Amino acid sequence: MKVLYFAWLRQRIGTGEETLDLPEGISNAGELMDWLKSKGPGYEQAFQNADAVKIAVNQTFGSRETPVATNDEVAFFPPVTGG
Amino acid sequence: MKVLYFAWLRQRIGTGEETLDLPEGISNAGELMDWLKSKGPGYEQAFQNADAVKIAVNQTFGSRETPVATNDEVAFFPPVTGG
Amino acid sequence: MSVSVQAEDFDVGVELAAMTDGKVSIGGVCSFVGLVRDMNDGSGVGAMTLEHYPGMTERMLEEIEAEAHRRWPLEASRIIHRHGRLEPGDRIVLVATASPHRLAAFEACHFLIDWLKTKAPFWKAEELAEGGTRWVDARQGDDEAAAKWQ
Amino acid sequence: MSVSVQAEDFDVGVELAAMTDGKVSIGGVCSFVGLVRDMNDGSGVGAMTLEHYPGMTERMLEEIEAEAHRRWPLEASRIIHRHGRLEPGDRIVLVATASPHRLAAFEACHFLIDWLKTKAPFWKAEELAEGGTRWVDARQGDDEAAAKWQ
Repeated sequence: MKVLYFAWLRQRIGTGEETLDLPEGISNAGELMDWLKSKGPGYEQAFQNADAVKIAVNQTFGSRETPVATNDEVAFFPPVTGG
Repeated sequence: MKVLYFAWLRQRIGTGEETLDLPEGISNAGELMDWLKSKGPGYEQAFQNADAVKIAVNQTFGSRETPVATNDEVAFFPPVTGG
Repeated sequence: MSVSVQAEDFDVGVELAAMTDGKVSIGGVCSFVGLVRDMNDGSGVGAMTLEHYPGMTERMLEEIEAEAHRRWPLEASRIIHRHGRLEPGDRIVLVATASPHRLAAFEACHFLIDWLKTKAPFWKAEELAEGGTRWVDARQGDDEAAAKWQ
Repeated sequence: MSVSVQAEDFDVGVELAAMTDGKVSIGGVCSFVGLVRDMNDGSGVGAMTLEHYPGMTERMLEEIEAEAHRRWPLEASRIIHRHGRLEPGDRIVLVATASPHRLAAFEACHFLIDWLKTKAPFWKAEELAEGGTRWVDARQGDDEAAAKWQ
């Protein structure tokens, strides 16, 4: 599974991309986020306000309930500010 | 007094501009239009549907009631179609 | 604020860049370019000639532009309207507005073209495919569009 | 329909001309160009860096553009969004629409920029005048503007 972080999530976690084995018992993006939060202080800080974190699964906007599987690309980022 | 005609009024009257002495007893643009209408068949045709004729006095939109005087520039034209 | 009435074509990129040059408080520039269409009211159109009222045209465009600046917080604006003979695909008109805020830029730009359509003294004569010319009729839809901004 | 995500600047005149080239049924082209402002939320901004999500960005811009074509009778459209470091006055984004009818061109163009602002994965980091950088907060007004088109 490829996990991507953008903007201040990337900065707090200290990387923009990592490859992980899908942890046991995790079936959706919300569970993945909760699991990531326990990986270290940077992750904890990045995900502390879960409401401010947007989720995309395979480059499509999703939610905590969106299913995730081994070969998915999951991204976490703040609300967008382009344009 | 300078009188200007545009678009199909110009074509029907056969000129785009003429200089006239303000005819006696004429004090507004509507009276001028009625007087011009009697000047010949081209004028009559141009002014036959008075509702379709717009009026400008000194380059400002007016109406039949707008006063006209000796040194004014009075223009008659159809509804505009630019842009 | 700047108004031009000219026979020559214009370069939209150059015009928009000139509007914003050196100004750093502009968030957005909205523009509308009107083009000659090949069809109008169902008849094929070869080309058209735009007649106008020199003097009054510039005056009305300046009034319309000033009204836009009264209504919206604009940093700059530009109006160019061509006259003379134009062919299908040719540019006829440019209206452009620059504002700190995009909604103001959009509304003011839309206002400029809607009012110009009913208040600037231009008249189009179309060359018909079957020969001859025809003065274009004013469109009721244009009056309604302009009336929205009263 | 055409989407570009690039570091390079663009020439609005060239882009708009390419959209309409050879098409004679277009009555109007509406465009919006977003620029870097020197002020945002009251702090002076020196420059900014735009980060984005390569792959998803293009995909979202294409979806937004396709939605505009479903809703309005468009003959052509164009979206260009820059990324990387930009300075005050620099162009950030171009959205443009071409339609036989000017109201459709205006509405579709406005729709494109409103949806892009809330759906395209870009993030701005401002360089502050006092040093350091700050991630720009999403604006509630942008959400409201996008919601109007739901």
